[in-house]
Amino acid sequence: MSIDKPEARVRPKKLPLKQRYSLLTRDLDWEPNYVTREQLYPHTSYEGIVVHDWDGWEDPFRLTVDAYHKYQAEKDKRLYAVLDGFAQSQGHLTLSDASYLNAIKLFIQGVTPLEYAAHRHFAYLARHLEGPAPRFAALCQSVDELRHAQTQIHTISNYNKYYGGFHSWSKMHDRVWYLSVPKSLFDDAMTAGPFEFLISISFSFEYLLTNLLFVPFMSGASFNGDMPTMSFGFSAQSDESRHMTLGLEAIKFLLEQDEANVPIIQGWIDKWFWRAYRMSALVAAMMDYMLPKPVMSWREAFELYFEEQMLGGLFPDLEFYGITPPKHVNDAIAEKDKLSHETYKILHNFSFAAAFTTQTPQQEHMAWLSEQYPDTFDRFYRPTWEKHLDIEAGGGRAFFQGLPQLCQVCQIPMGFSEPDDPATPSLRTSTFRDEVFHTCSNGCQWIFEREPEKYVQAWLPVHQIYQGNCGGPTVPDVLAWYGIQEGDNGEYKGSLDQQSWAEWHPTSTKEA
Amino acid sequence: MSGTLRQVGIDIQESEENRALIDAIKQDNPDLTVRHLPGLVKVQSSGQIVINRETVESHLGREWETGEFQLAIVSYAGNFSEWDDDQIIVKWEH
Amino acid sequence: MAVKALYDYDFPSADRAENFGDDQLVFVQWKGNPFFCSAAAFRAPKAMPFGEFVAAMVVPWAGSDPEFDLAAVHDWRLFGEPLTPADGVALTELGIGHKALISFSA
Amino acid sequence: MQYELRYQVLEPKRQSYQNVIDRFGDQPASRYLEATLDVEPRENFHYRPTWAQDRELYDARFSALRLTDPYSFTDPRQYYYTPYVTSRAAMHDEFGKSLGYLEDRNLLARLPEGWRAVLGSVIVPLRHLESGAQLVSVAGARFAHGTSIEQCCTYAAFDRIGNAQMLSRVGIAVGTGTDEVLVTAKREWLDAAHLQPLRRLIEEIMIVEDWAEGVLAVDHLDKLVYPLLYTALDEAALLSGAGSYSLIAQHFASWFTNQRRWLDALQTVWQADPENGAANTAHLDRIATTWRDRALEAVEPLAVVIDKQVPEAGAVAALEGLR
Repeated sequence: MSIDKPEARVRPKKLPLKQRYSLLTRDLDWEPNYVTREQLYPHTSYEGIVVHDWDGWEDPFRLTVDAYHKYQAEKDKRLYAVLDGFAQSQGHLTLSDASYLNAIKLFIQGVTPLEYAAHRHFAYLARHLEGPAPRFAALCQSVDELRHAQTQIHTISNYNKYYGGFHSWSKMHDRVWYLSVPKSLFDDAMTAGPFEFLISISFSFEYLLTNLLFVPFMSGASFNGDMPTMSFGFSAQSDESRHMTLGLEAIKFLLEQDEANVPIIQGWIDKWFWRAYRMSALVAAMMDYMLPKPVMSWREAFELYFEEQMLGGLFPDLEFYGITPPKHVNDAIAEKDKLSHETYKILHNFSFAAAFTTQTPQQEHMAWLSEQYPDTFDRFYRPTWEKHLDIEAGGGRAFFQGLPQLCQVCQIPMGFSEPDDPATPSLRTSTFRDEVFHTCSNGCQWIFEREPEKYVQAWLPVHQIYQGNCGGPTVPDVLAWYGIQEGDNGEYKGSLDQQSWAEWHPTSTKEA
Repeated sequence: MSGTLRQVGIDIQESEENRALIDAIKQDNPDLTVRHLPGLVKVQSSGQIVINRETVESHLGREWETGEFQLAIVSYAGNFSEWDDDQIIVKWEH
Repeated sequence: MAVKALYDYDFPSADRAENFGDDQLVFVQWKGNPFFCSAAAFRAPKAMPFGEFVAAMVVPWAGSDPEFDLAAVHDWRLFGEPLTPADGVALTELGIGHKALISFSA
Repeated sequence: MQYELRYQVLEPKRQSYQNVIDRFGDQPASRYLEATLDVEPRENFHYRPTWAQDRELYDARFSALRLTDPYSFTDPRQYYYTPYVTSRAAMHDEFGKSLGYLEDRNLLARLPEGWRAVLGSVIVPLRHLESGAQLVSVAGARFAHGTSIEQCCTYAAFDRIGNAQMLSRVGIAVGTGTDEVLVTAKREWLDAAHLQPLRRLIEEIMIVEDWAEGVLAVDHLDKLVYPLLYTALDEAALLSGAGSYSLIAQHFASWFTNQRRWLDALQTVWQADPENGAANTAHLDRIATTWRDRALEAVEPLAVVIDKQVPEAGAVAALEGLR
């Protein structure tokens, strides 16, 4: 083309957004013919999922790399301004109470490593999924998850300077008993094939339960004066809405591809709902017991974010594909009045071996709990807390003098009750290759029996201690191996954090 | 369940900037319920929620790209059935 | 259902009996007492007499509840079935094997 | 009152996380270090991967190149997420401005015929090469051992798709806002003789099991492609009335400079490793022997096409200088 008289400033035609996005993403892919598809994508066949047309994948966000960098840089600019301001003004002194930070300790030890794990394994999807569109969405999510891990590390870095329990989060995630709960969940997902990982994390975790897990956490942070955590949380959640979209698109795409996929996916939904729900027990305990100023009860959050939005909204949508609500969902519903109490009791019993502290709820807190849980709290849980208060009034503090029995699947101490009966512990046993395996619930037992070859491998912290693999035979040996430092563990009242807090707030009245 | 009027919802971070966005959503979705939680605003509606670029711009007093919605959103329940240069729609599909 | 994998997916149990040598794991539950969130786990010699097991392991654990009274302990059960313990008899001879769950009331 | 206390400096109980303190003593640490060191899990994995026999979820054996301590390597750019996206936001912003300038004046469509052909048949098809390189880098994001290394691979993977998108936008601009040039370029990527050695090479690199070997194989290719097309050709463009190409090429050249920083540093650390240094050096030599000549064979036909279209470009000679 040669132009004698150049027309200056011709506005070129503009491609429609959708077409332009497609050219910039999926059109980059090509059909290889110097190597085979099987050589290039060796991991997409063995799970039994059938995909006929990878191009059926839609990405409503249509985020290109330049837009990604622009928006994300802006988000981080805002976030780090909050972090810097908070640190410079010694903002930690304006928290509701130092005991609030126990929730954040649990967060960096238990959740931040999951963000990191998600980062690594979405990179696996970005390598191994065959379709260019889901690969790109997975790549974006991989980078986002790295962001989440890092912004959390940076947010909490400031608290780490002044309070215990934050300092060795990474090592602790690999070693400490209660952290094997989240770790084993992600290990389970990552060791599965790419499609199961996609359904477990993108759908069951990110779409089904993320709201329940994160939004109340962040509102709690806001309510207790923790602006940095609220800021990183909401900032991360803005990425999360893209991830939720990936999860929803993933499930619809796979269900639309082939009818043979439906029962496989139903099985994964059944498994992963329960797996993720069980882990959310830690969040339930945090919401109801660890926030000095509670913002919303577990029960209320469960009803709002899970029953109303997911069971009421999402599942009727999935019914179209022949998908039914998760197999053990009624057990979860039946537990909503019990979960937080039973879980916090576990943490309270065992915080001598944890990198956070616990305390028995005081009367005012119990009044709130009985208001939130009129059917269960006074009848089943208050008497035990009263007993603890009596012991403490006499100068004692009762911990569990030993180690607990753990669930083979979720790895939480077996402290849950039968769905319909708070007075009876829920204990299930299965036998596989002449060995007994204990599980805490119908859901965990079902998961075990579905894939016993997988769960027999579990690194159960209690059993590992007894095998001599955790630093030595005594509690101090194990705590040293965990990386727990003086003042990290035990009872909050009288702890180093509480002493520092009192010293930094000399006129504030001390809670008994 | 056959109802097309199931609830959809969007959680938006509470901030000066987002106030105009929320006002725009209110204007375009008359049935909207708005709930304030610490740090965030939860909007819910039966059937669907529509966000129009033009309405947001009129409340914001400047140009606004629908992509910027990603800076505001915390979470949602529903499905992005439409997200183009002019409009975002959240609703259930089936 | 076997685990779907790219190879024959078969691994030994992490807690198989042989990993504990002459010992084994035993779980003990105090029924009806919510003061303890869960059953306790112990590592005990297979040949340990039941009475010694109770005295050396169960009592120090259960005793952290001020209401514990050894004399009141009754209704021993093994996996929910009635168990008639005899202080001098080894755990395994009572049928209490690796990872057995026993319970009592008090 | 706590009021006064807020104006008093509280003595921190520790300056950083314990793992950082263990390495450098109790002193304030950079955000890069806190966000990078020892983040990857090390032990007590619960289950074995269903997709890899005899491997743990994180395992040094995913590559033959190993470090005694993975954190003996740190990124000289000190990129954690925020500086990374901030730097790339600026890069894409500048690229967008350059491209916008060219688009507004329709300058790419009005390049001399030969240069237009070079763009359409050599430069724009490389968006597929970048896409392939992305697949290779992202394997490192998953399988590299140690956060400091995988983090670099992660950003490199994202950069690659960014580069592919920049090239695609160039293609759209050359096609005056249409997809015509992209369509032709893709057809050539699939069929044209001068691109087949390159496509064969990247496809074969994409299936290399050892993630590090894959990344290095791409690097042997990059070390020819980038200096040739975005530096040597840039100069030729300036001298032969194709300044518009120079405006584009500069962004790719500066990206390559940035990419070299971590990759060169990593190779130095691999070779210097106290335990694995000798074995690493032998592996690096073998990798170079395997892939360098093939890279040259794959790039030569591009240089020939360039010289045919723009005889004054001197691409073949420039490539000769790069061997």
